[in-house]
Amino acid sequence: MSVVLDSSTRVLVQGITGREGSFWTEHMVNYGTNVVAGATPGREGQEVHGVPVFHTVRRAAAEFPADASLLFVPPRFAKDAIYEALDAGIKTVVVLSEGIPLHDALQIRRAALSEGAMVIGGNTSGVISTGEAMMGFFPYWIERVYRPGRIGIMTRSGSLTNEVTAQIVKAGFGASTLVGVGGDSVPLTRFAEVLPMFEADPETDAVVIIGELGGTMEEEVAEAIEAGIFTKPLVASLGGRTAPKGTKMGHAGAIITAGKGTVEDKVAALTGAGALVADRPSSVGEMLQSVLEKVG
Amino acid sequence: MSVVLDSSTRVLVQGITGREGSFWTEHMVNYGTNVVAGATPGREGQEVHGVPVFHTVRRAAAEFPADASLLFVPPRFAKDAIYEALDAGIKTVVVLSEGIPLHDALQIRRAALSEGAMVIGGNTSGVISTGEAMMGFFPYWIERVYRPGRIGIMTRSGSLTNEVTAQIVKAGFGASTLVGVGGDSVPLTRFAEVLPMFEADPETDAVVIIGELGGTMEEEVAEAIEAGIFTKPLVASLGGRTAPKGTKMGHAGAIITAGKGTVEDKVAALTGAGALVADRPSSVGEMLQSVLEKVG
Amino acid sequence: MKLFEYQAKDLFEESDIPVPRRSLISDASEIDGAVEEVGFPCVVKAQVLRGGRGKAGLIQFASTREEARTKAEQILGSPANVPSLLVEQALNIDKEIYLSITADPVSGSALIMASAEGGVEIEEVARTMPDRIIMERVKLSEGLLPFQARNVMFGLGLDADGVRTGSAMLLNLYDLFREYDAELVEINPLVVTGDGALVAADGKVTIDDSSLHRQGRFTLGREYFESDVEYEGAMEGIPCLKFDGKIGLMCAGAGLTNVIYDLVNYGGGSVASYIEFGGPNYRKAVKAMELMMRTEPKVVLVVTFGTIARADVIAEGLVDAIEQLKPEFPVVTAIRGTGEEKTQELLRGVGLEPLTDTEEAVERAIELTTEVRR
Amino acid sequence: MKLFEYQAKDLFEESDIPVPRRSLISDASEIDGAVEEVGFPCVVKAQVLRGGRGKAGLIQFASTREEARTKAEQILGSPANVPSLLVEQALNIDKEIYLSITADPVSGSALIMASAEGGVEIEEVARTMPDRIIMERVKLSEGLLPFQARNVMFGLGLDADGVRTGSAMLLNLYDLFREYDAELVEINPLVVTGDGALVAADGKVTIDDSSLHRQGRFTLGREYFESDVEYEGAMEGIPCLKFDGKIGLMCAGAGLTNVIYDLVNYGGGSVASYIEFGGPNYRKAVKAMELMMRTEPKVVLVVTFGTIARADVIAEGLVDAIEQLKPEFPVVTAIRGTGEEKTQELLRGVGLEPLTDTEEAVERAIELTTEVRR
Repeated sequence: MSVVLDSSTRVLVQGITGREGSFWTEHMVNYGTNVVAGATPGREGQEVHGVPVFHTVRRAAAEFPADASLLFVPPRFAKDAIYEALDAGIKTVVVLSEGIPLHDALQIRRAALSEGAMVIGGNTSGVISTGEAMMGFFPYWIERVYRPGRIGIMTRSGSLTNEVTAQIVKAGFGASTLVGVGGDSVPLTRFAEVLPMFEADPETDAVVIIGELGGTMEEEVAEAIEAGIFTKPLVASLGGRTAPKGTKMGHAGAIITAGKGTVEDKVAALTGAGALVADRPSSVGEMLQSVLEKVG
Repeated sequence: MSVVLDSSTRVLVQGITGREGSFWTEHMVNYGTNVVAGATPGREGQEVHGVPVFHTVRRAAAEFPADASLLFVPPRFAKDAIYEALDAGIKTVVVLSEGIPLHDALQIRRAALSEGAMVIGGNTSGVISTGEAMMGFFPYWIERVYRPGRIGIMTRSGSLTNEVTAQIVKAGFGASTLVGVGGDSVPLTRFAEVLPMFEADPETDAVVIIGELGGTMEEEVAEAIEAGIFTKPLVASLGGRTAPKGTKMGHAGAIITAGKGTVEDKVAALTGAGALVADRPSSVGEMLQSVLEKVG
Repeated sequence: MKLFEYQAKDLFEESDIPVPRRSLISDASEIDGAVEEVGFPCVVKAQVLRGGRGKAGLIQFASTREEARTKAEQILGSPANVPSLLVEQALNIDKEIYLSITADPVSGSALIMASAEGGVEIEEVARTMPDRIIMERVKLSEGLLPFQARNVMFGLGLDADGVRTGSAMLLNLYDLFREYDAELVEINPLVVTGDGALVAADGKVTIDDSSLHRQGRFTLGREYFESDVEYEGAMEGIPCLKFDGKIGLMCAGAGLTNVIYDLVNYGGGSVASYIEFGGPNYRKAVKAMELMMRTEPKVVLVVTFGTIARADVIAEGLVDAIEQLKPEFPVVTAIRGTGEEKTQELLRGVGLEPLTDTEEAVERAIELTTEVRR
Repeated sequence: MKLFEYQAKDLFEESDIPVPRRSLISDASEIDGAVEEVGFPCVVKAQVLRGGRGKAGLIQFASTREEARTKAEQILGSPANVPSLLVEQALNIDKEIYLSITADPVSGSALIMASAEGGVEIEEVARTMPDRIIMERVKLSEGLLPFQARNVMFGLGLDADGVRTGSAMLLNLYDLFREYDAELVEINPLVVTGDGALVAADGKVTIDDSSLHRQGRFTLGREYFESDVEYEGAMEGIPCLKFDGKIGLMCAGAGLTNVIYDLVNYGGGSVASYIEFGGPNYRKAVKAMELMMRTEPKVVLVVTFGTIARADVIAEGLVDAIEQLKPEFPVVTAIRGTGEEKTQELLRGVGLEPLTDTEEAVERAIELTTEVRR
């Protein structure tokens, strides 16, 4: 069906009364997302598009237990809000904020690992299970990007995701779930941690990862394939082959540190593990066609 | 046979080269304890009574894996030393130091809980499985106190323990294992956490707890009995019935805070759960005789 | 180490926790300057460490200069040992909240307790309205997070503004708890004033004794103790307590001492004092006996059963002390542990009967107080 | 935010991390005072943020006043943009150690890396002698514990004294890492001097850009940037990079930009500059275009595929910018997302061809540079 969330997932929205929170809550509800409650300190008793608002996550969860929480909060408050969600026992958290302080991100990741929770983000559009539910901001109305289908997608990027997904759709496929792990140098959930969910999902035939230079997330995917943790076809679209070393092209994740994370490394690891690597978005569709014909 | 440690338990001694560390290491080795290595920064290459010394726990454990660590360190360094043992994967730690700072103790307890480790102490003589092995300082040569037997003993005290144990021996019994959880207000391991080990030990017929006013450890023992976690006979020796409220008679654990932990509360909880409560050491022996005759 | 109210409030003020205008005086002659600073109505509060000041008449309101002076003289002149007075602005009270941070030994965390039923002892609230106590546990490694502070403040029923200022205040109080290695920080009552401000009307801070090596700011002085002998004992590192009875206890360890204390009381005896004679103090017999003599017991009872503290070393010290100080009261001993044979010899050498049974020793001590009484 | 060496060393000194005697000058005329302070032999080091200073001749030794002056003039006068020089005591080097603290995104901890093979780049050590790198992970919630510092220092093969001073130094370095929200603190080399002291001979500190709101001490100035336009972009919150090629990229997001950069290079084109045109900047088209014009591209390529950034809003901004600023270079667009119909209308209104295929747009841009070249 989908991973991370589906139409039955009970979603809480933290920061629901803000401009963005309220705008996208309406879209999420319209899309079919089961938004059960919202939290904004001082706003208990209000409603946002029919969703009841509470002062705190704990008070919201007491009346409307939630499986997942979506955060619309400024980055400097992300840690507090995420800890609040974890404290209330919520095991799936999506944080969209760009600019979470690095040391906060390290602590959040550590806390999530020790709580056995999955915090997805920051600096992401979120997660969408096409045709079912979404947590985040996706222009789902653009059909040539958000067509339901059987390809699991994971991405570190925003605009590039639409670019690649449009190519996937053009090739005749669609997305089961698209997980934006985000473009920060400390993604709170890593590609390889989502991969087992796609492996277990009977409605996902193959996975596309949209990666780039920097970090080691793509190498970890290669390891997961080598270890037999992931066995479905996988296509990687990797940008940054020709990027000048040491420059930050936009966000923090895309920088090569300590000699790790060059695109060459990633390509070698992934192709070594049997994955296909596209050097441009338009190749992704063709590659999917080639592997899914083989499979099907 | 015994709980926490026996003659096969591989014991590391941190602070082994100090005066106390070296003195008691000799006694431990003589008693039959399997002391495999010691650690004192800067002393690698030395030996203490035949036990090789390493700079760090990690280096010691690399050559001589240990199951348990005993600490002879000043209280202000206890946290660092305990974390070092936990970091090396050691799951049983005994810390004797009196005067571990309260906030350090809270952090140690939390860390141990999250690592699934048992840190016993501080402010204790340690743990002795009579006739087998000991971690700590016990005058095991005093036979009218340290006779091997089938009674599990847990205590918050030092001198009082000898007083009570002498009564147990006088009544014809002996100890399987004696666990000194220590007299601090934050015992790093609590009575109720050791209890399941005594329950599972086929060589322990009954348990004696040596408690006192303050804290809620005795009440937790009563809860464990009520919950069916502990089913063997249990005798509690409790001091402090007539103690004037709010005074600290020696150590920090023995103070009544926030209306909890009066001896009356403890007596009510324990007798309510079916345990026997002695108001003086000499009654402990008689009570054991009464319950073990019934059982046997 | 318990701090005085005025010290707690100084710490609060430094930590941006609102406190009333106040002035500390140690003599009634300073009252005019104090009320000038503070204004009327004001409260005159004895700076003593024991509780129950209200009931004991050690907190008094005053509306005029004359009244303030009278009250100040009255409190300073009371039989209670009052080293100083805090003269404080009286608050316009709308609500009274209880707020504290202490250690939770079970979970290994700091425990915030709060209740909208402030102004009374938390034990009382715990007994009568346990569900009116809000608890929030804080992992020291993570620190208090703002959401937890909000949980507490919304739980107290404060409005959005109250939650904002209350949360900020609680975060500050937590920092103080951590910075000063506190065992307890307590504000009771935390007053919500008529215009919605939060003000700490009282303050308790207890610093963990095991952390004093890294808490240099406050040093124990005579004013922290009820008696000279307790103060001098503390200065020597010898815990010491003075009671009203007849038998002086020199015992090793809290556990054993509590039991002996019970046994004395069970047997109809009474305790004059307790001098810790175990742990690091077992070699300090002469000093301990000196302190003991100043508590004027009728009989002294020495009970030990040592591990590190060897029985013979203790006996040696005791014999030394008796020979040097020649106390007039009888000494009953039950000194057990390593070196018992030598112990018994040593004790017999100064004419003491070396008992080995604790209860027998307690009985003997009680008998002797009765004999002495006759 | 990368700090200059001299700033890093000031932080080290404040944190009790030993550093050489040193003096900062911005003009060769100040060299006499500097060497007076520092002594001989000394090192004259260009204060620039890019690496490879040694190879580029931007670090020079001097044994005399004359030599020092010559070297200073030489470095300040070099084509590299050198705003200042650090004149420093030359150390008596016994060993060179590598030591750094950075973030480990996988475990969510701080990562200490150390190697006895200091003085070279850690990437080099990682490639050739990976087992000579000591790693120690630190949970930020627990902080660096002394035993971990000792693990590192014993691992480096220091003697007991070296371990003591080295551990204390590492604990200080960790505090600095935390206090300044650092992405990286690095000492390479950490020199063990002939008499066994540890001295930080170089220093790198990078503050996390997302934490600058709580790190007020350092403010970005022109000297932190390679060009005026990058500096001005940063001041406007518009990331901006200048290269040597022909096509100016106005793209949304790092991911897409990296791909476009690749596609341009694949097709034989070259990039003149990159101006971020997504995220919070999609409404700043006029300013972005102004900056773009100063990077003197032959063609500008605008590629976006927005989520929050609506295509029509971007197009509106771009049209505005073109009308106001009337750039002379051709503009190629592939602006996709919400409001595409309106977008296309708007673009056609100013004579632009609204492409929707990225690769087509890239090809068109490359073609145009070729045409322009002819």
